[in-house]
Amino acid sequence: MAQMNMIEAIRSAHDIMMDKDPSVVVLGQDVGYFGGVFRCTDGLQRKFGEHRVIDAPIAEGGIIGTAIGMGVNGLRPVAEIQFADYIYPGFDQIVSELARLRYRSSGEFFSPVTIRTPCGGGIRGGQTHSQSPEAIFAHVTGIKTVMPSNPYDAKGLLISAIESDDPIVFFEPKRIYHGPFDGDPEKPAVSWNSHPKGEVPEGYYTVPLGHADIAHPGEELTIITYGTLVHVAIAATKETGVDCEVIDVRTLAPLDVATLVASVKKTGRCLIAHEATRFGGYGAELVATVQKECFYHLEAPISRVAGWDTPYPHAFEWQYFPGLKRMSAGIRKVMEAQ
Amino acid sequence: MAQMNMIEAIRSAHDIMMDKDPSVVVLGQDVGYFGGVFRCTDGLQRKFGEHRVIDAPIAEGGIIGTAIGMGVNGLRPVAEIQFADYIYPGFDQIVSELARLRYRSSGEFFSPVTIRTPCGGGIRGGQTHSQSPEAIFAHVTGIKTVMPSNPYDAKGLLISAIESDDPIVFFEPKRIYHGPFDGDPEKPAVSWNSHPKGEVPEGYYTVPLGHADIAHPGEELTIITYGTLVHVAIAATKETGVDCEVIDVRTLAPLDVATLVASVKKTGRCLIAHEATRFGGYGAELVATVQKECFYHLEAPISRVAGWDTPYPHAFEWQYFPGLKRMSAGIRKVMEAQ
Amino acid sequence: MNKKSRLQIPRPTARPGEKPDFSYLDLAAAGSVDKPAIDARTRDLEHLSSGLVRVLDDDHNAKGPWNPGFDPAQLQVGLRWMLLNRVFDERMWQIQRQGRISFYMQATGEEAVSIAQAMALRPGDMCFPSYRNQGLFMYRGVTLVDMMCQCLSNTRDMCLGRQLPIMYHSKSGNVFSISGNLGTQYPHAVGWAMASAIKGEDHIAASWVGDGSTAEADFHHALTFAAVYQAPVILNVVNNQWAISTFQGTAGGQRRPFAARGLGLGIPGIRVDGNDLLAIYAVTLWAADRARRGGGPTLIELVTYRGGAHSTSDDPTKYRPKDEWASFPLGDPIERLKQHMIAEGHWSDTKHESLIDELRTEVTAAWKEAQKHGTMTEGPWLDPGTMFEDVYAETPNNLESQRRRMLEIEKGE
Amino acid sequence: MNKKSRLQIPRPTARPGEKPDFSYLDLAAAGSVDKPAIDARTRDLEHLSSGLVRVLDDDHNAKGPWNPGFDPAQLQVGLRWMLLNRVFDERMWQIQRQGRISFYMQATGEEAVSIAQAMALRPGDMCFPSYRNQGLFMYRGVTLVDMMCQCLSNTRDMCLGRQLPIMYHSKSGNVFSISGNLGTQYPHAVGWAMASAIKGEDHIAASWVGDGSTAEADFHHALTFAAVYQAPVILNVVNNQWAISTFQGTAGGQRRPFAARGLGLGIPGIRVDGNDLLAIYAVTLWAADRARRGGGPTLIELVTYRGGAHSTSDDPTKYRPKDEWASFPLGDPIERLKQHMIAEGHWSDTKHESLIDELRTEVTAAWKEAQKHGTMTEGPWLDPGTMFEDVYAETPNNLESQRRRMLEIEKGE
Ligand SMILES: Cc1ncc(C[n+]2csc(CCOP(=O)(O)OP(=O)(O)O)c2C)c(N)n1
Ligand SMILES: Cc1ncc(C[n+]2csc(CCOP(=O)(O)OP(=O)(O)O)c2C)c(N)n1
Ligand SMILES: [Mg+2]
Ligand SMILES: [Mg+2]
Repeated sequence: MAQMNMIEAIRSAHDIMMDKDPSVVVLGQDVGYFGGVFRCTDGLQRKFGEHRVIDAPIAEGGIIGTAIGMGVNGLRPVAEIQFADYIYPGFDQIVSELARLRYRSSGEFFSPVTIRTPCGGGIRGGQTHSQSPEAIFAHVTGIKTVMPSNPYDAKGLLISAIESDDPIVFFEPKRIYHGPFDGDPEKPAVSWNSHPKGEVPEGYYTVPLGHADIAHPGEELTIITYGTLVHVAIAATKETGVDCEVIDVRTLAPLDVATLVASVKKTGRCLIAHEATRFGGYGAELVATVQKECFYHLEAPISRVAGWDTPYPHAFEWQYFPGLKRMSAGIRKVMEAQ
Repeated sequence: MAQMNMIEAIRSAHDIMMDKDPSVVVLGQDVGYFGGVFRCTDGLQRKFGEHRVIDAPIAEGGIIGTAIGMGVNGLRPVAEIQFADYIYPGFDQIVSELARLRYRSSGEFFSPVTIRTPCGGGIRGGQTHSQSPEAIFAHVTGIKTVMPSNPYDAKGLLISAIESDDPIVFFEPKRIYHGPFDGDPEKPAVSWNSHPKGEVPEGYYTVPLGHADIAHPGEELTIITYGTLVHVAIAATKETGVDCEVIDVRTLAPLDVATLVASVKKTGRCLIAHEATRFGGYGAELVATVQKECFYHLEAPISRVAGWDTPYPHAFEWQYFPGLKRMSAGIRKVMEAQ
Repeated sequence: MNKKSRLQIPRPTARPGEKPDFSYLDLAAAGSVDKPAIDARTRDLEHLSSGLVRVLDDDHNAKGPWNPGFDPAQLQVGLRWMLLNRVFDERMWQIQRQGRISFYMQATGEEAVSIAQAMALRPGDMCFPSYRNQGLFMYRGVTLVDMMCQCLSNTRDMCLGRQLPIMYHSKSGNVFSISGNLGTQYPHAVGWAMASAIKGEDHIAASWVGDGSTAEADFHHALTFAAVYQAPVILNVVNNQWAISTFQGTAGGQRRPFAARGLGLGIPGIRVDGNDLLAIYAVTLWAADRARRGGGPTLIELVTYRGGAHSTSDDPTKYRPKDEWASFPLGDPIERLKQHMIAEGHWSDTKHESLIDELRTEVTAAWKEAQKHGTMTEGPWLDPGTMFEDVYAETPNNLESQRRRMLEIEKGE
Repeated sequence: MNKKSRLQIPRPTARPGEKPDFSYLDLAAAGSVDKPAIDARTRDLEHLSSGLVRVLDDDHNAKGPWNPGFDPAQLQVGLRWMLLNRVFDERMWQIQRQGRISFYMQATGEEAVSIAQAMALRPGDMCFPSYRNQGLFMYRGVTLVDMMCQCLSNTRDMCLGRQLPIMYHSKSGNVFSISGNLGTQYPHAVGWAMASAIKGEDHIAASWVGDGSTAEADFHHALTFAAVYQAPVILNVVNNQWAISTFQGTAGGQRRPFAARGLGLGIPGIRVDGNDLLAIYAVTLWAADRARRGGGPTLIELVTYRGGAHSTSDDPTKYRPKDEWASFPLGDPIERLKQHMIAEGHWSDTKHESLIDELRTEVTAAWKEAQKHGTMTEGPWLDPGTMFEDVYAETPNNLESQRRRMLEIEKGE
């Protein structure tokens, strides 16, 4: 076991898979010689050569489009999109091609591309370096949408993603690359060093896709969330003194309904949280699923804590970010409801 | 008053607005000389000239990108994307530029582009001529998302959209271009001729954005839907004999919450229906909103009737399409629940 | 707005009711364009993008440095497959008109493109076609019955009913799955070719788009990546003058030939008579050899004419002169090859007619056979439950339960 | 995979620790490129895309047909604004390093681009800048205080706190709002120019992207639409050799100059010394005149060097030689203009130093003033409630209630 932050864990997943499987190749902007603007691919080109770790032109559509072709020719491409905010120029290739290739060719062709991309705010990135567009991908059938919340899961899920024959969009909440974040920007930064989920095996292991994790067990209220907000939810549990069960969805699609439902049936109350814009966000699907399955167990309306329905404003990052205050207020509200 | 089908109504909206406001221009693939593959712009180039009705290259991103620039320079562009399935290459320009221009420039710049695009299945179009991607747009703040279900609304809403200083994505359910459709493909086609909503004033009028319509009043169950399924819902009301209130959302974002909530508080039961893929679909937001606002009035879980979580298969169009059978089954299920 | 618009609007030379006018087409005499060595420097190839490589001249002789010197057997192969393509298209068009399939698209007038290029490529080379490349599938071994079954969405449909007619694929034939979205296959071909290079293999990739589709982003991405990594790929632009109702000038074709589109990235472009099987074959072989030896991508513009409607949903008399095809200066690829073979002395009208008869019989037989696997109105039927498969490698729970629900509803439960 | 990869990977000529090597840059002597008439046919302009228009020679004289013949006052204007740009950048960089703004990007070494082009355009012409065009905003009347307040996201921030530092806009100055998404402004400029033509006005548009950004789809869309409709627009590629850590070869710059990218669409390209204020001015004026008279778009490649880090988040010593800029054969635009003015006899080192002092004082004063409107740590503060405005023309109900909720939570309710 080693102590790793999320960046190191992600790098390690690449390293192990590239060692294990010569068909794994990496491409993206600045990923090669430089090792990526967040350093997630640092050292890989030195080790595996510039034919397997490829600096790409600034064309997200081209990166994804060529990655699809590589996948069809037997490679297992891992493509980095520098920020999730810049994935949209590749959207057509993802939706119309990557997601539907297996289906439309009745399984004859497929392309096992993994698309990694840092998402979320909290780093003063302003509206074009802070977005969380996961809802848009979770709605697209044929791809799997993943978002880890800690180094252990990041590595294990990324290895699963690279090994999967399905296309994966793998979101990395950049606010917690270096340490967990409880949602209070005033507090000093914490590192993954002292966090149990910062303990990461150096070798190969997987965390299976399609399984949610109970990040914090509890009895009174279920908080369903993912990414950075997992840590905020746990902190709010402590702050409010409410015995919350915090569920980390991890794989957004396909969704592990059973784990959510079991928890809400037990607690009778449910709060859903994400950083993305609320309206039409992924949380809506969680509400819809939970209310359907747990209707007769619910003692209060399911509430959502989410980003406001505005772009992510640079100066009001902490007013926009659903931090500790909003999470705690959300918990109290669901608990007060009769 | 004239009898118009939806195509004629849409054409009339263009015609009136181009007459009224010389800054209105139309661009898109095949929209000019030919009048559009669905004929929605037929005759406009003859009347207004090829400088105002412009045949564009096959580049949805370019059409939307240049339309934005035209809008910034004082024009009011109406861009046609030939099929909603082909809007994705323009997605980045919509999300990153059109939707956020006003915000990021604190109101100094904006571009009043209306993007029209036919959506939905039921015409044997297969997976790339049948999609309903409205959820993806409704989640993007800064644009308004609209989908009419009949000629009267189509014309009135389109005029509102063209006049609006906000960017609009205007979905046209192509299955009902020529007539309403009750969801049973075995029945003979019906035209708008004999339908009250096919009565359309020839002149200028508007249907305001942001207002849902009660398409069919009822007391026992609220069906919230839009587009083609409005007609299926009304037919299912008759078929099941359940006294359903059918609400046509019309403007998907921003959503007219008050109308939905009032209805569900009255009926105590709610079914949500759309043609798009269920998972993460727009219906999820409707469920989330209604359950939150009407929790204490709900006598049964809110149900969704929607497209399956697969691409739209050519041969199984009628198994995929949430038609009369599925809608009726959905109604019965919600009515049976205690 | 009182002032007069100064926007320049491209216009076709003739509209319905007007006399067809192809004066805008830059032509060249057969044999007049030189054939550089395949390792020529890119900058020495620029002129090929504005010339027009032709082998068959007006007197039906094969001429010049690009003449591949086909023997009679090779000529027969070319003619046979082009004819089969045409006969098949004619029949399927009819069948659609009878309401027995939902949709169809012909390659009428453009058959030389797919057939000549399929002949020039090796079986291990991968093709990324557009919807007008049915000839590639035929030549590469997909049976007529299989193609018809795809169009019928029946129990033998290779797509299991999921795709519109004509959206074929062939894994064993190395022809990629056709997409409804224009141009998306272009970067796939480049990525496939990059992978081939990475693996140290000498297979190349080839892809096709129409003149109109060159405006899409994927065209640019493909060219950029191909140029940057010198991918072993052939990028073909089939300039059939029309994109539904929009003529090629709206994609910029009036300014410079499409073959020139890659010059700014250092990609050599060759403009070739798209109705001349021999010229296309030679140019493709040249580009394939160049790519195989590490010379990187070539962009080939095939100048041809869309002889029929865009698709069964289209009515071209609304936007172009009815008789435009007849005036097209590069003629009909089948007729031209036939006349050449007659001129060469080993073909005749009679032989030609009997070949057509033979192929018609073949197509008729295939249609009979295909229908046994189901039609739009009669069984056997595909199991609708299959629509939930292949969304993912393994069908997840939510899709399994949707499948059950769907089958219940179908049974009226 | 046993075989050796044949993929070709572009490589910069020098990495950290290696000797800078600009041998790859095709240069040309000042005055050596001809200046065609503005109504010259496009095909007669092709050579301009591979040449290098230069006016200032190594002995600091202005030479050749492109010499705009600036009088001393004009030279002063050019120098002053370039210097102001540099002095401003230096100060803002420092300020970011002190943690007083969150982010910054310099135009160091590229100042001639914005200043020369701003001088050549008319006030009614619309600019669609990239993030390295701060000089355009300065020249077009945005005050230093306003620019600083934007970087501070304070109460006077033109963006109301919504954008990262440097993402300025100026409606009155006709400079468009900067986007974080690379290249998106390019089709906007073309659309704006099309609208100008449609309205019969003679304003033109201009836009800027970096070498790396040419790979994006929007570049292709802009060129295609500009070519098809002959939009009155100037499309600039600022080739500063780097795109963060990626050198211009990865965008295809090693194969052909970026100025050649439009040739295949019939768009003339001019490659110009991007560190030569006089050459840039002349080329821009030429392209602007051509566009205004209906001659359509021009693509200008400005060959320069990114003298500093990509942004305050970047460390270029990780990927390029430390002293690369010092070896750049086209030098520093400010130094070159200064030497020219000295050579012309109306400038001196002393005058230069005192101008710098003057500008520093101006910047210092502006910074003092700017901070009065709020800093990151001290008030006054922008009202966070404003974050719900301008999402739409009118704020809808859901945003109003979110605003109320946000304010409640802020107040601890
Ligand atoms: C992304 C996308 N946009 C629009 C369409 C609709 N469409 C189908 S074919 C076609 C014309 C294509 O013309 P061209 O590329 O010249 O090919 P051709 O049909 O002439 O072979 C259009 C606009 C589409 N299929 N995909
Ligand atoms: C669509 C998009 N992709 C990626 C990025 C991240 N990014 C910001 S600047 C940059 C490099 C741009 O290089 P270039 O175009 O040469 O401009 P320069 O910085 O040299 O002026 C990248 C990759 C972005 N902002 N937008
Ligand atoms: Mg065509
Ligand atoms: Mg650069």
